[in-house]
Amino acid sequence: MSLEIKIDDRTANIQFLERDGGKLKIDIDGKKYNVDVVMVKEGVYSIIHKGISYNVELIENKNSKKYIVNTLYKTYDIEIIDAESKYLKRKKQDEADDESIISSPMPGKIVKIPVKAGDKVKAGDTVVIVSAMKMENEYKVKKDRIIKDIMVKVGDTIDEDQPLIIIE
Amino acid sequence: MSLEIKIDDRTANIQFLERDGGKLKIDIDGKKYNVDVVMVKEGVYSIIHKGISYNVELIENKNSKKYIVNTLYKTYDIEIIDAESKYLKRKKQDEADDESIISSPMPGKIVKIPVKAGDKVKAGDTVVIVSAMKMENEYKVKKDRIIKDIMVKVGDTIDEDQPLIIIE
Amino acid sequence: MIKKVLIANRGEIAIRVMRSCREMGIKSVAVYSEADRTSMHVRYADEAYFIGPSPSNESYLVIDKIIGVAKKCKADAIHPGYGFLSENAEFSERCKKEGLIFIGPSAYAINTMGDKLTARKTMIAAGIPIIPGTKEAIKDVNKAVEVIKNIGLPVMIKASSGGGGKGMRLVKDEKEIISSINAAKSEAMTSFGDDAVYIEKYIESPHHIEFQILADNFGNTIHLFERECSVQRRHQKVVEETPSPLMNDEIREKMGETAVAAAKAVNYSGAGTIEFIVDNDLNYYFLEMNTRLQVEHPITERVVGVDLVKQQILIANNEKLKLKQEELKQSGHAIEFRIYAEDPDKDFVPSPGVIKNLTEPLGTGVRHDGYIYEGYEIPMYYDPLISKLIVWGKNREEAIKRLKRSLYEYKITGVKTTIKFLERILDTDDFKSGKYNTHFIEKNKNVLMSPQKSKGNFENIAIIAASIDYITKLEKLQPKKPTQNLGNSWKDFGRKRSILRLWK
Amino acid sequence: MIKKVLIANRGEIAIRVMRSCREMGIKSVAVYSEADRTSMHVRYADEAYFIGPSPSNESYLVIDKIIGVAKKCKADAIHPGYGFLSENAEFSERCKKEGLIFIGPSAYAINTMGDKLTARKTMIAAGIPIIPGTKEAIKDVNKAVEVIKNIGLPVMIKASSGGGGKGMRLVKDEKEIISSINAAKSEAMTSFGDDAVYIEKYIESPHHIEFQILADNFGNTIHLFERECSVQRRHQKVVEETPSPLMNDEIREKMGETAVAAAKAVNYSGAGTIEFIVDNDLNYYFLEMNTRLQVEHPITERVVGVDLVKQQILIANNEKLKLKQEELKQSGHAIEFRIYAEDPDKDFVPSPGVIKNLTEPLGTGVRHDGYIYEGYEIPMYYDPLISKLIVWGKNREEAIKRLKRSLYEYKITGVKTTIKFLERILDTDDFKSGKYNTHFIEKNKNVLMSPQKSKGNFENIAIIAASIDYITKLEKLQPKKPTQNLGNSWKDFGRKRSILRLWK
Repeated sequence: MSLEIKIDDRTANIQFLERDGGKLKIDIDGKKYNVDVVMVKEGVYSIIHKGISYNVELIENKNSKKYIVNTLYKTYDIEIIDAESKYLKRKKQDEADDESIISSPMPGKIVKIPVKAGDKVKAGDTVVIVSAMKMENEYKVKKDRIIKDIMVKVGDTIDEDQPLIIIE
Repeated sequence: MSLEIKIDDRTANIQFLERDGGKLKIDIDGKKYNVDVVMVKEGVYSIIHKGISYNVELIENKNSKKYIVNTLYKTYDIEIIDAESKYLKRKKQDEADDESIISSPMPGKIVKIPVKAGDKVKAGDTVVIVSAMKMENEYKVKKDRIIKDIMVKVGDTIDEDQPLIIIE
Repeated sequence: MIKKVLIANRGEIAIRVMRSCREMGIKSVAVYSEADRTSMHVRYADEAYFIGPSPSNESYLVIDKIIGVAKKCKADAIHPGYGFLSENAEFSERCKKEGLIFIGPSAYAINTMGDKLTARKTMIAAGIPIIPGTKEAIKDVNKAVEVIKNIGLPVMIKASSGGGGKGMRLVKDEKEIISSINAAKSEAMTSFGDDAVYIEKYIESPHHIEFQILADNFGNTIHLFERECSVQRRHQKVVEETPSPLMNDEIREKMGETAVAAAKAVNYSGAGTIEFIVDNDLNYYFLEMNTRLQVEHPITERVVGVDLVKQQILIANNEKLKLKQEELKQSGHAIEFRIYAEDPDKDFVPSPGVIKNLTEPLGTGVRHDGYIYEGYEIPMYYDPLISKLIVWGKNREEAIKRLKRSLYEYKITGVKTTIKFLERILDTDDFKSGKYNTHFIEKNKNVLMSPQKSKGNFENIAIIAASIDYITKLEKLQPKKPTQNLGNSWKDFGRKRSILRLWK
Repeated sequence: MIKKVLIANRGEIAIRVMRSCREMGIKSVAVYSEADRTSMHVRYADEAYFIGPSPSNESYLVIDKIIGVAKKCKADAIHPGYGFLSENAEFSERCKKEGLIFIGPSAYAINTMGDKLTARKTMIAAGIPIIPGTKEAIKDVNKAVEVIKNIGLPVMIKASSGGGGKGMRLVKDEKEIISSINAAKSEAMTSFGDDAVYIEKYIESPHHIEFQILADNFGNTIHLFERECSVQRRHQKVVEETPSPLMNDEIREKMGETAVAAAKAVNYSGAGTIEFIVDNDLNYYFLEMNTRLQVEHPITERVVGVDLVKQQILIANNEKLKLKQEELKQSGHAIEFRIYAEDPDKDFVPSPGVIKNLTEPLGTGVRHDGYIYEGYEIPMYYDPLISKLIVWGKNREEAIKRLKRSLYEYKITGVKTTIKFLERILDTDDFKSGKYNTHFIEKNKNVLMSPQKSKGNFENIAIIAASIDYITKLEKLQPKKPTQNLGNSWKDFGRKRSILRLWK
């Protein structure tokens, strides 16, 4: 069994060679690992490799093929790449050429929308201001654009990644 | 909507009168309760009743209609009684008249089985000794019985409620 | 005696106060906004009442609502915690009018200390040292030169309408005075349309050191020594410790006496904090007074051995202070780290969310004051402070090592936190040697802000964990081997003696 | 300096030791049995090695396996914790032979103190008071009368082959001596087929008080004051506190000196404990020495401010003690409660199982040394100790109130625990007043063992929680309203701002 994994900017090839209970032989980009893996609770793994005890905590992202992975020193963004995700990725990229969606990476409240549908905005212009945890975050456009649609109104409570403004 | 609930030795009749979000009006044995209920995490409820803040933690037993419920002062055994459980209860009682199963309420290891199939044992005789957490527990028969079958052997690791010995 | 206290706050401080109430046999009453129904302070309290929508100006800041609940539930007193209504003179006054005990100072003390200019005047009158300078605009340049010579160089020329570093000039040399004033004036005019500038002594290596005060209603005022709070990011304290590595016994005693005098100058009652700016030569100047419990009060509690919240309640109950200045002493060393739900790799953007896994630091010398729990969602409406990690050591060195150990143990998934950032503070030479001032974070920015380097095998270990999780879930979705159990549910966990068998 | 320590233990004590190692910059190595793969000590350690099947006599007690791992991973030293191999002279000797540092005393000290008769003789030789009596069988009744008169009444006549109270006679009156000896002899003959009896001074109101000792390899021996351990159930300590409510400064100093002398009598090195029996008149007698770290060591750490594990490691590293007897003092009051996974309502039957929800006590003055986590399964193979709750207060009264508060916030579901039983101890007059001895639990049995009464509405609140949980799950199983979300998953929780909507 093999997998392709995107970790930050690197893409790694994983091959599962042997399995015996929690003891695994795995090949990562040609390097072989003999590890003892156990899920101690939901989302928390204990991994022993060459006697070293590692703790790894992971959170599945909305898309079940994306993970945020915490290790002792660093947090990684990991994506499992299989045929389906390759297809979706291509599809999404095609769409991105036609229209863009402005959204907030965290839940919050709409404080201000200084534009309206049909407006022509310049690169760097703020199109929406979202407040979260006592801080206000301004979302700007990177290029000259036209506001196609505004999906929210001032005062709305929004989820993370919820489409706020569609630009052309 | 109404329910019958067995709590320790008491059987209570529950009626759900009104529902508005987490705010409920419930009738328990004729007494009305206006409560604000929220599940703060799996198995943990916060209940506010007349301003008093209660914390209740519960664990579903194997049978999904049985609960162990922890409140501040006491732990309760609760069973939800519906048509299905009433039927099962009757059926189990019928079977219990024919044969009995000796089992341990906690996981452990079989230390000794001082009887064999076919033995006639007297009330109070020990039929199996199970060790768990450095302690040995002797399981005895309450009446004069005949050992019908022994399902385990010395040294076996057992689960809770696993049938160990069948008696007649 | 006070029998029931309403805590007009949320988060860790609400629980902190409730803990002391519980130890005193006092009932605690929580109030909560819509976003806080599942918050720990609601679960911890004896009673809990809803006070409105999530934004604090519709709930925690609405005096009428708080007073209404207090009267309805027959509370004797209100503890405001810190933030929210804690330094609101109107609230203090209103409580008094309604026959409720406000656990804090009088409106007079809050007002006097709350207004910078009034505070400055009151302190001058009481003989408390303040940062030398003129608060009035300079009109006559020659007179300015004279003032500056009196204050002593270096000084800072600041625009009266100023901000953001515009219209500011640092003067180190006598020869530069006139040219600097003119330059500042001209820049101030351009920037703010107003050329008024004033003079303030420039503190080259400023330390932020504060003294904890307790005062009863009978004129007894004591201090519980200092807290060093110079590690600040955007004027927000990040680390606090006591004793201050800068201090010696002589200056400690002197500053303590000054702090007591400052509190007495406003007839202070309750727990309060006198903040000083201290330079490397141990010259100190009154900065402001916080007329409430501080976030960082636990380090004082640990080193002096006094429960400050209990003292607040006893004072509010009109009891005389039993603590005597001469009996108090500092024992060992305590450091507090504030843990925020912020992403240090992304300019500290707040990171609200659901806590998935939580492992709190424990063991000898560790106190952890938090309010989150596994499954709790940190709401987006309030301060992103998750918890305060307070460690004690026999000396500063042991405290630092213990802090490092505690941060190692402290694991949170689901939100980003400042834990990694704090670990990097502990690795700087400036912090380890105790030789730091308020420029610390700016000075060490490169080290503190650099993203963590991956060490050894961690990247591949992360890959292993994610791929195994993925494959395990994939196999669960394909019920081709229905008897094969992947051990994910509680029950299966138990059956398998906690060893997860990924494959047969 | 020691760079890597193997901890030959599990549970809370393994983590306790690793914490100090981490603070000292020493790598820690865990060993684990089959049942312990998911145990916290394996996760906490820098390295972890498997040593065999779950039963401890096939893993944690197998000297060869432990030594094998230590050599393989190149550990410098082994810390045995308490229990398991901690008082095994052979293990201490074996480490020495293999060139490994055993963090504990020499085989000589362990052997001498481990054998009751040898210990007794050694202590007599060193002038340490022991419980007066004869360990030899009485042959001549007249001589026995003489011996008893020497010891002083009351005495206990005990069968040499005895046990379980058979062949025992308490003698309070001189006139009863001969008849009691004869009665005891006759009963001993009937019960054990051996009429040999011996005499021991009867301590009417016995207190179990122990002194903490630290000794280096250079003859420096100090004590860190006492621990009161009289609250025992079946000779198992349940509660420990320091200072002892029974003690005064004079007797404390005297006993401390005796404890130091006792340790010196066996050339002791490392941390150890001298246990005494003390009567109400403060007469004290050597009982035994524990040649290892005690379960209850944290209360001493808290009140004296010394990390005992660090001291153990420094001593093992052949360093001189830096602590001076005259500089040590007790500050405040600390109490430890041991929390077991046992069901106090069912005669303390062990209760292994999976921890479902866990809320640990935190806040000022609270230390919690445990090893469990949500999702962890407590295995059935080992001691059911879950954790130790250690609280500190400025005085005994504050410590007791803080303990009560801590027990209130300590919540575990999934296993039965002794928390409720411990709460009842705090409610007894004997404990509150500090006037208790080793008969405490027996004396207060009725109160301590009575099942908790339900108060107020709790029963109906429990009913409400269970019925709502049941109905919510029922509705989830019936997909008639597919758009209706019951908010059980993490994501939905977030969406709904943490408010569970049970029905529309």
